[in-house]
Parts: sequence; structure tokens; C-alpha cells
Amino acid sequence: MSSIPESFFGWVALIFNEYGGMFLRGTGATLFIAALGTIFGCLIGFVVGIIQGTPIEKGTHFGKKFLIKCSQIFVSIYVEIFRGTPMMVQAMVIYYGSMQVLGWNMVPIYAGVLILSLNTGAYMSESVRGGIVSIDLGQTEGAKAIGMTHFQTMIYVILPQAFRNLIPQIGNGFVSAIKDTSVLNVISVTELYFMGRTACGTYFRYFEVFFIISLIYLMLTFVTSRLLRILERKLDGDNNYDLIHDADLGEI
Amino acid sequence: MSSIPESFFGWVALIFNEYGGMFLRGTGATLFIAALGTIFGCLIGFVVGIIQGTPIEKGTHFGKKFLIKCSQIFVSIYVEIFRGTPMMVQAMVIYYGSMQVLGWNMVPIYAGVLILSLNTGAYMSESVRGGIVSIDLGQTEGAKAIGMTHFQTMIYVILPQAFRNLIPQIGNGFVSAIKDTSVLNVISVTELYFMGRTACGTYFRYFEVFFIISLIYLMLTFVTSRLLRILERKLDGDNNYDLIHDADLGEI
Amino acid sequence: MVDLQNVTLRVEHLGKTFGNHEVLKDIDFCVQKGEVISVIGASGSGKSTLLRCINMLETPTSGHVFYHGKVIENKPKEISLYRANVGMVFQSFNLFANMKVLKNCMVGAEKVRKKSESEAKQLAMTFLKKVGMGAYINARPHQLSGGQKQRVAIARALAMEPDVLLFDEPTSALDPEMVGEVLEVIKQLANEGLTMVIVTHEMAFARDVSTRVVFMDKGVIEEEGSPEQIFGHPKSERTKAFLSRFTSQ
Amino acid sequence: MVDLQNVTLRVEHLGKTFGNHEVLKDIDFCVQKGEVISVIGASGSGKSTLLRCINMLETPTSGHVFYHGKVIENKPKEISLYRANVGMVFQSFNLFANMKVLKNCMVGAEKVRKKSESEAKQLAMTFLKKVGMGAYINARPHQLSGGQKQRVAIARALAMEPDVLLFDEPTSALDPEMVGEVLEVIKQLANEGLTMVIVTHEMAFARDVSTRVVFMDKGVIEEEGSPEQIFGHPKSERTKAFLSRFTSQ
Amino acid sequence: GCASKAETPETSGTEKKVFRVGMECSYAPFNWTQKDDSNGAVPIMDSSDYAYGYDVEMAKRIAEANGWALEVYKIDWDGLILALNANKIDAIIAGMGVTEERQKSVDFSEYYWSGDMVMIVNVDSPYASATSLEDFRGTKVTSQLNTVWMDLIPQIPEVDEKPGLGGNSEILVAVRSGKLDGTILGETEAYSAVLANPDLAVVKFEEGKGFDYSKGEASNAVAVRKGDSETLEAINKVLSSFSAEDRSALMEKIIKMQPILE
Ligand SMILES: Nc1ncnc2c1ncn2[C@@H]1O[C@H](COP(=O)(O)OP(=O)(O)OP(=O)(O)O)[C@@H](O)[C@H]1O
Ligand SMILES: Nc1ncnc2c1ncn2[C@@H]1O[C@H](COP(=O)(O)OP(=O)(O)OP(=O)(O)O)[C@@H](O)[C@H]1O
Ligand SMILES: [Mg+2]
Ligand SMILES: [Mg+2]
Repeated sequence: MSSIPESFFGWVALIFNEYGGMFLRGTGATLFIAALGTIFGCLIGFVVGIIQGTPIEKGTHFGKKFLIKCSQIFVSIYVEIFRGTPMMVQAMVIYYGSMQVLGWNMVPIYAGVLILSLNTGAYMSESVRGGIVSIDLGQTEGAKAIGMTHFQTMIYVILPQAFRNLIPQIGNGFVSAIKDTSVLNVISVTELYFMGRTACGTYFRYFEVFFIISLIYLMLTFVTSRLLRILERKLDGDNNYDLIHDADLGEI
Repeated sequence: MSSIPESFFGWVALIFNEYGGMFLRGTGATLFIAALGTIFGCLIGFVVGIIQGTPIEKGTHFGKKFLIKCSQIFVSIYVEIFRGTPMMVQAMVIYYGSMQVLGWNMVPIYAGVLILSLNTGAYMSESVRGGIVSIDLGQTEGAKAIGMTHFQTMIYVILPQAFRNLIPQIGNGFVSAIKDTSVLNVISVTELYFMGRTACGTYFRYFEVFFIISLIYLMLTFVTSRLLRILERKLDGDNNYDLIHDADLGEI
Repeated sequence: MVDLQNVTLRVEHLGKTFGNHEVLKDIDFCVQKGEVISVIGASGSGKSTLLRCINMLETPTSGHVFYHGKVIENKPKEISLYRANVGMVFQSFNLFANMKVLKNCMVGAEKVRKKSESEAKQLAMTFLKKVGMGAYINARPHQLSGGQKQRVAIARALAMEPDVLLFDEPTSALDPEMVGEVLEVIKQLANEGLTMVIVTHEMAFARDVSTRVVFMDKGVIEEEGSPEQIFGHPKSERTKAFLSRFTSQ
Repeated sequence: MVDLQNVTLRVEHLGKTFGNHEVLKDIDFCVQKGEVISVIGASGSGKSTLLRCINMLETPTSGHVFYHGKVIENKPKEISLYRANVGMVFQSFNLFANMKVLKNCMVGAEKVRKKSESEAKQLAMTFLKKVGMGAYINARPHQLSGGQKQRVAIARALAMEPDVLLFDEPTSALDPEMVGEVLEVIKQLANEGLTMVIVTHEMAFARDVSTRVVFMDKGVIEEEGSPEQIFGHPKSERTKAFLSRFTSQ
Repeated sequence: GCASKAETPETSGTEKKVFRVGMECSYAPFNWTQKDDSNGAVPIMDSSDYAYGYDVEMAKRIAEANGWALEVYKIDWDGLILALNANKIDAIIAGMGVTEERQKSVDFSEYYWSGDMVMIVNVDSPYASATSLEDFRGTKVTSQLNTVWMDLIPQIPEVDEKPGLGGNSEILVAVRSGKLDGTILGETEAYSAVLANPDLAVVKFEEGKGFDYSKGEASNAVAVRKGDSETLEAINKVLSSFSAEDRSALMEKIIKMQPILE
């Protein structure tokens, strides 16, 4: 193994041989953080979307009005800040800040999940807002007319429909998350991209290293988008339905 | 300037004093690239969305069928690759690759616009796909029933409606773009984040530098989201309409 | 004339303006327990808007709605409860696109009325069968024909077991046979004490089913009275003109 | 009986199945130039599906559609041209939500027929006035009442100056007065040579306006004939039963 | 400012003091990552990989001499200072050069390595045979962002300075592509880089015709928290016991252990 490779793929083979295991472990960390971050991020996004969309009607009790208004202002600030600042800065402030000021010693990978969730949540909440607007107003009216509260309307009628239309956004969010984990190396999370940089720092062969890294990213995102397409098709439901025959009606 | 500041804001003042002009120039570059990148990215996204959604009907002429199929495969590959690989790698390959292999000497800032456009376009096309699905099928049928082709249906009926619902995505895209320009540093674009890192490297005062940088980012994104909200409200149209009086009807 | 004890719904000085377009003008109107009121009138005269205001889906620009003598205030909780008791069938159906037919009719009983799943199912099935949609419980709204959607919408409203039902053209998409069946259902419900306000374009339906007919024109109630009165001896010129086609048949 | 020269539309062995649900069964049917055909039948009998198949909005599972003797093949260009000539008014209107009323009626003439803007506007205004919607040209679809939407939908289809028009319950949301007016418009169009197929639940409308009536039941054409024949002396038991409510009035 | 409450290195019960060191583990031959503990590599905290290189060897010796237990943390360059100030690590040993500005934020130990400054160019370019800065007149040059090398670029006559780039490997790509005529690098890492990229060549200047720099800029030192004199003294005591010859011998040995040369 002592000779230095001559060709592109010779280098690729050498680097993969030496760093393959590390790349795989890095991929594991990336996937772990990105998957959890996207899931929590979506949850945050939906919750924020609901809060932002809660109407403050004239007749609402004062205390409740105040509470709604406060939480709306709070989530607006949250969204603006987390959408508006680089995730690397957020990571530095949350991780090192909490250590310096509060003395918390967070485990980097969990801190990473937290930061990514908050970040994805901020973007997602905007998408959710768009998704809610795009649902026909008649659906809201139908739900209200049977006495559903705003919250019930959201949970049972609007969000399930918005969710289906938001799957491409969730896909985008996950794909972004996979790549955004790379900034977490400032808080010493060693994910895939950092492993790539490490290999570069050792071998000084940029294209060869990032050829491997990009292939791994591509595989992850490709599999994700296929899975989400399947989910879409599943949510669209069967084209078919069975008629219940009169004879069976009694049983139901 | 020679004395070492004691407080956080002392450092902030010192750094701003020293690097303020650079930060502003960096902001200019960031805005230029992000704005153009988002605009072209959206155009790409809409075009790709249309191509991906073009149905291949049984009766279509063979040549045309082939053409549609080819362009669909082509855009799918484009989307997968540009969504699936880190933008920094794309930048390296496009900028240095074109120089090394083709001898093109691109101007970094235009190369940056190109790369960001391609990247945003890939994400946007997924959003557009989601936006198109969420438009009521009746709209497509209405358009088809008056003899519109698939393309006309998209241009005159579906996309204008999808566009309105996609504004939050476009906002997200622009905000991401503003921050993603930071990776363009690998092709020597000196945008805001790069200026920040430069300032950090000199004084090692990360929090202070990134406090300033984050404030600038926040301002940019805040203004953007407000502007887009205004656009949304504008597109929703006036709540009001004027009845045309019988007397005036003749004139029209 | 008005038996205040039995007044279920009352509308006072109700006005609704969209922009500078006055759609309802100072409407006074009351509904007594057990009444079946038909609202007729030209397209665009404000019938749907009246129902929507009564159900608080539009906030009236002026005036108040009283339910059992109590003014309905714009408090979310109160309005939700009110709406559960005052159901509505929409002109455009508004079935929940994400639920199958059965679920569409169950969700209200389950989530709003807090009934058990089996009770809600029982209830939903009863009314779906009543409107002849028992066979379609597994279909999704977009798989139904116009008339089928309309019938599901009616069943959904009925499954809430409301006190008052507001129908916005409940038979517009139905064939005469089906209209007859729905008319039977409505009569039966009326006998069971359900109060109903029905916007309709089918004069025969209005004549046969209702205890009182309200004729609306350009945002005001032009004339109201018993079916015999309105169809037999309309007073206003507008009413006469409007009904001329029907009565000449 | 069939004058092949004048056959505008012909449907042969048309079948349509959704999943394992057979909605149309081997339909044969032809429309001659200048005819006004009413299609009646129970809810869910397949009337809308028939129109949608004729207009190729649903791909038939079997059978063919002929227009002026030429089979309509599933080629995008050909179908678009065919649809421009064979218009359709939907049961659910399907107005373009992003356009005002005027634009809704202009866009077809402008973009499909390639007329100039002023010509298209002229055309749109003519038909909008005809259906009494001239005053509403600046409104957006969601600001219209049900009947107003329906009238705009009719105007939109007419503004394409089609050869054949397929109407899916064109008067379901209209009051009797308006029904009368639309009937006038339809008669006038018939006189001008427009061929029409009208799905309707209004038997009086069918009787008064059409040259031929088709009764559909469970996906097949149960009976067809002149209005006198169908309403006066129906042969099939199903037809008799279906019409009993109407004829007993 | 809250770092003051921490006593360093931390004492935990009866166990040995722990000496926590941060580095990128991505900068051969000073520090790199490898998959096993061959050559005496040290495990990286929170990971199953190992770190080795000249910096790691230094850290090992410092820890050993003081009786501390060594922990190596792999942290991105931009995170190192933050980690130090947040008391996540006690020292940065990452090939860091000493500048006046940096000294305002951290304290530096004595130098533990000094190298020459060289340039890297394409092997078939006219500059491959250069011997003085004058030969680079008017060339397109840049170097790694936030390094002392960036500050030297203006010394090249009429230089066309390009913005600094993030990592060495990116800069090498830029030089190979022709976007740059050359880049400045420390001699030590330059030879490693050229080893991996035979189409590049190192230009070493003749005495007095090269860059003019202070000793600190060309030297590497350990960084500790400002005011943490206890740790600093302990480190300095160990470092001062190495002679220049010891260092050269060690570096020569380590360069041969680089993964590239295995
Ligand atoms: N997309 C679909 N998937 C499955 N079944 C469908 C679909 N569209 C319609 N159907 C079924 O086909 C049958 C005929 O529907 P169609 O809309 O043609 O009825 P119709 O005669 O127009 O009834 P109506 O008078 O109520 O409008 C109905 O039973 C309906 O449930
Ligand atoms: N959101 C709105 N904004 C502006 N105008 C509206 C809005 N909704 C309804 N209108 C107008 O109010 C008037 C009354 O509408 P409404 O729907 O109450 O009529 P309607 O009596 O139900 O008619 P139809 O019988 O046609 O359903 C119409 O002229 C309509 O254009
Ligand atoms: Mg109405
Ligand atoms: Mg139908």
C-alpha cells in the first residue's frame, strides 16, 4: 500500500480503504441528527403554524387573548431569529454559551439534534403557513359548521390535508438537514462532512474525497425522496372503493 | 484602538469600527448573489415543475414523447444531483472544473449566482411540485374543458395559483440563499460570512463578530419576510369589487 | 303573533356589507321551535349570506343573532357550542376531503359531541342509510357524484343531532326521485321536532314542506307568510313577478 | 333514423370503470346537429361521467367517441382542439380562482381561439350580459353567490363559441326566474344552430327545451325519445317510476 | 468572562488530573485522524477514531510529564477558541501560529515548532523554478483564511491578491486549476501536500529573497485560556526541555507515519 496512487479512482480507492469506516460512522451521525432534527422540526413547525394561525376573536376572554397574543409574539420572534441567523452561530451560542454561562455540558450530538430541530422548525413553520393557506376555505367552514373549535379544525381537517401537500417540503427539509449538519462540527460533532474535511486535511485530495462524500449524500437523499414519494402515493389513497351491499349494511 | 476592550460591546464596537466597511461590502455581495440566485432559482423551479408534470399521453407523437421523456429524465437527474450534494462541492466542481477542463475563467460572483440558482432551482422544483398538487383538480378540468393545452393550463391557471401558495417557500428559499452564499467562499466570493470569518481569524472574538453578522442577516431576512407578506396580501386581492352600473355597461 | 317562549332563533337588525356592497339590509326574522321555514328569492339576493350570518360563518356588520333568547357573542367556545346545535348544509357541500364518507359523518359526533366511536358510527350509519348513501361509506368525497355528495352533506349535518338545521339548497343536485325522498326525511324530522331553515329554488318543495315561506329580494325580506299565502296570494309585486313562472306551470 | 351526414357526436360502446365499479356500461348514443338533448336519471346513474367521457376528461375504459365522424384519439393537440369546439359547463362550475369574472370568460377566446383582447372582451361581455352577470365583471369567483357562479360558468363556455355544448346541471343553483332566462338563452342558441347535451334534474326544463330526452339508469341508457314520448308515454318501468313524482304534480 | 471560576486542569476525586486538548485532527502532519491506534495514536473523545501527528505527540509528552491523563477533542477550527473559552478544553494544540491580535484573546506558550514559509505552484508552470519573491511579480496568489500566511501576500511585488480560502485542499485545487499562480504554506505541510499531488511543486526561496516575517508568525504554540498561568507554566516547563534538534527528529519521524506514506 506504500505507493502513491496515480489515478483519480486509485485515490478514491485508497481513501475509501483507509477512511471508509469513519465515513460510515460519520454517515450514521449525520443521519441520526438529520432524521431526529427533521421529525422534531416538523412537529415544531406544525405547532408554530397552529399558534400563528389562531385567530384572536373579539369575544375571547381577556386572559386567553393575552396568552394567545404572547405566544404568537414569542413564536414570531423564534421564527425570525432561527430563520434569520446562520445555524453555525446558533450552534456556537447554544452549545458554548450554555456551557460558559450556565455550566451545562451538553452531549454534542444531542445539542446538534436540538439546534437542527429548532432551525428546521423555523423554516417548516413558514411552509406550514403556506400549506394551511392553500387548503380550500370550504373545508374550514365545513368543520366550523359542525361546531369544531379552531384547534379541532386544524387537527382533524386542515393539517391532515396540508400535510400531504407539504411532503415535498418535508423532503426538502430533510435533504437540507442532512447537509446542514456539516456546520455542527464547530460543536465537535463529527459527522460525514467533517470526516470529509479530515480526509482532505490528511491527503490533500479534495475531489477524490468529496466524490465519495457526495456519493453518500446522494444515496441518502435519493432513498429519502423515493420513500417520501411512496408515502405521498399512500396518502393519496386507493383509487378504488368498495360498495357495501345492502345485505351487509345491517351488520355495520 | 491599542487598548484591549473589556466588555462584549467594547469588542463589538472595535470590530465594527475596524471591519464595518468590509461587512457592508460583504452584505452587498451576499444580497446580489442571493437575490439573483433566488429569482433564477424560482424560474428554474417553475420550468422543472412544468416539465416534470407534463403527462405523456398514449396518443402523443413518438418524437415528442421521446423528447418529453428525455427532458424529464434530464431534469430528474439535475434535481437529484443538485439537491443531493453539498453546494460547496458543486461550487468547486463547476468553478475549478470548468477552468481546469474547459479553460473557462468565470468571474467568481457570477459563478456564485449560477451555482446558487441551480441549487435553489432544484429545491424549488420540489416545492413547485407540491404547490401544483395542492391546486384543486377542478381548476385543471375547467381549463382543459375550454381547450387549453397542458402548458396553457399551467401558465394561465395552475401556476398563478400555486405561486401565491408558494410565497412562503420562496421566502424560505431566499433566506436559505442568503446564508448559503457563505459556502461560495471556496470560489473566492467575498460575501458577508466570509468577512465575518476573516474578522474572527484576526481577533478570535467569535461571539462579538457573529453578533454583528447575525444582526445584519436578521435585518435582511426580516425585511424580506415583511416584503413577501405584503406581496401575499397584494396577490390575495382586494376584498372589495365594484358593481358595474347598467348605464356604464354599454361602454365596456 | 310571535310566541316568545318558543322562539328558537331570532335575528335583529342584521346587516352585512362586503366592502361597499350591502348584501343584507336590516333583517328582522325569527324562527320558532318546530318550524320549517323556506327562504326563496333570486340569485344573489342574500339567502346564503343570511344563513351564513345566522351560523356566524360571516360576522354580521350590524345586528345580533339570538338563540333561545340569548344573544350569540363572538366568543370561540360559545360559538362552537352554538354551531354544534345549529347545523348547516352548504350549497357547495364542503365535505372533508381527507375522510371517507363514514368518517365525514362520524367526526362531529365523536370529536364535538364526545360520543364513543361505536355510538358515532351508529348515528352516522342511520342517517347515511336514510339518504340512501349507506353503500358508499368507504368512498372518498371526490369519488362521489354531485347528488351523492349532497346527500352525504345532509347526513353529516343530521348526525350532529342539531336543534336547528340551516339548509342551503339541499336538493339542488338531486333528481326528482331523490328530492322526494329527502322531502320525506325532512318531514319526518319536522315531526320529530327539528327546526329547519331551508334556502331553496324548488318552489314545489317550499310549498310542500314548509310551515312558513320567506321571500328575499335584494338583501331585504320582501314578504313572508304561510305557503298558501305566498304562493296563493302574494302581496308584493316583486313576489308575484318572481313566482309567475312557477305558478303559471 | 340517424342521418349520418348530420351526426355531430357519436359514442360507441362506451364503458367506464372506476376500480371494480362499473359506472358506464356499453353506451351507444349519438347527437345530431342542432339537437338539444336532455339527459335525466337518478343521482349516481352516470350522467356526469358520460359527459366527462364525451369531453375526454375521463379516459373511457372501452369504446370510442366520434366527432363529425372522426374518432377522437388520445392526442393532446387533437383533444385540445376538440374540447375548444365541444364546450362543457361543470356541475361544480370550476371557475378560475385567480381571475376575475371578465377574465374567466375572456381567457379561452384569447389564448385558445387566439382572438384579440378587444374581440375576446366583446364576446365575454355579450354572454355575461346575456346571463345577467354584466355588473359583476370585476368580482372574483369566491365573491359570487352559487347562482352567480353558475351563470358565469355558462357565459365562459358560450364565449368559446363552441359547436356543441355539454351542460352538467346548468340550472341547479338558479332560482325559477333565472331558470326561465337561461332557458330563453338556450332556446335562442338552439335556434342559432348550437348543439347541446344537457344533464338536468328539472323535468320541466327538460320537457320544454329539448328535442330529445335520454333517461339513464345505473350506467345504461334505459330509454330515449322525444319529450312527449318520455314524459307522456314512458315505456320502461324504471322510467315510469322515476317520472312519477314529476308527472303527478 | 465566566471562565474564571474554572480551576484547570480539573481535578476529579482521587483520579489523575485530565488534560483536555482540542485540535481539528485534519491537518497533516501536525494532526490527523486514523482508524486505529497504530504508532501510539490517541483515541478521540466521543468517537471511535484515533488522532495522531506532531501536535498529538506534543500533547502526549506534556500530559505525561505532568502526570495528567490526556483527552483529545476533535473540533472545527472555528470552534476551537470557543471551546477553550467555554472551558470545554484546556489547551489548543493545532499548529496555531502566534500573532499580536490573537494574543489579545488567548495566551500562548513557548513555540513548539518553527518552520519556513514556502510557496506551492504547478510543477509545469514558469514559477516552479523561482528563487525569489521578485519572480512572483504580478501573480495571482492567496492562502488559507485566518492564517499568518495571508498577511505575507502583500510582500510579493505587484501581487494580484485573491480572497483567502477555507482549507488547504481547496487552495491546492485552485492552484492546479490555474485560477491561482501559487499559494503560501508552511514548509512542513507543503511537503506533505506535494507528496500527494505530484503535479505541484514547492518553491523554497533563497536566503534573504523570501518572505519577511516575525519568528512567531512562522512558529506554532499551544494556546490556553487568558490568565490560566498554572497550565501555561506547566506546559512551558515541558516544552523548554526540547531542543531544536529533538523537534526536527520528531517531525521527521512523524512525517513518515502520515497515512499517505504508509
Ligand atoms: N373518480 C371516481 N372514482 C370512483 N367512483 C366514481 C368516481 N367518479 C364518479 N364515481 C361514481 O360513479 C357513479 C356515477 O357518477 P356520476 O357523477 O356520473 O353520477 P351522476 O349521474 O352525475 O349523478 P348526480 O346526478 O348525483 O350528479 C357514482 O356512483 C360515483 O360514486
Ligand atoms: N365574500 C364576498 N365578498 C363580496 N361579495 C360577496 C361575498 N359573498 C357574497 N357576495 C355577494 O353577496 C350577494 C349575495 O350572495 P348570496 O350568496 O347570499 O346570494 P344567494 O341569495 O345565496 O344567491 P344564490 O341563490 O345564487 O346562491 C351576491 O351578490 C354576492 O356577489
Ligand atoms: Mg346561495
Ligand atoms: Mg352529476
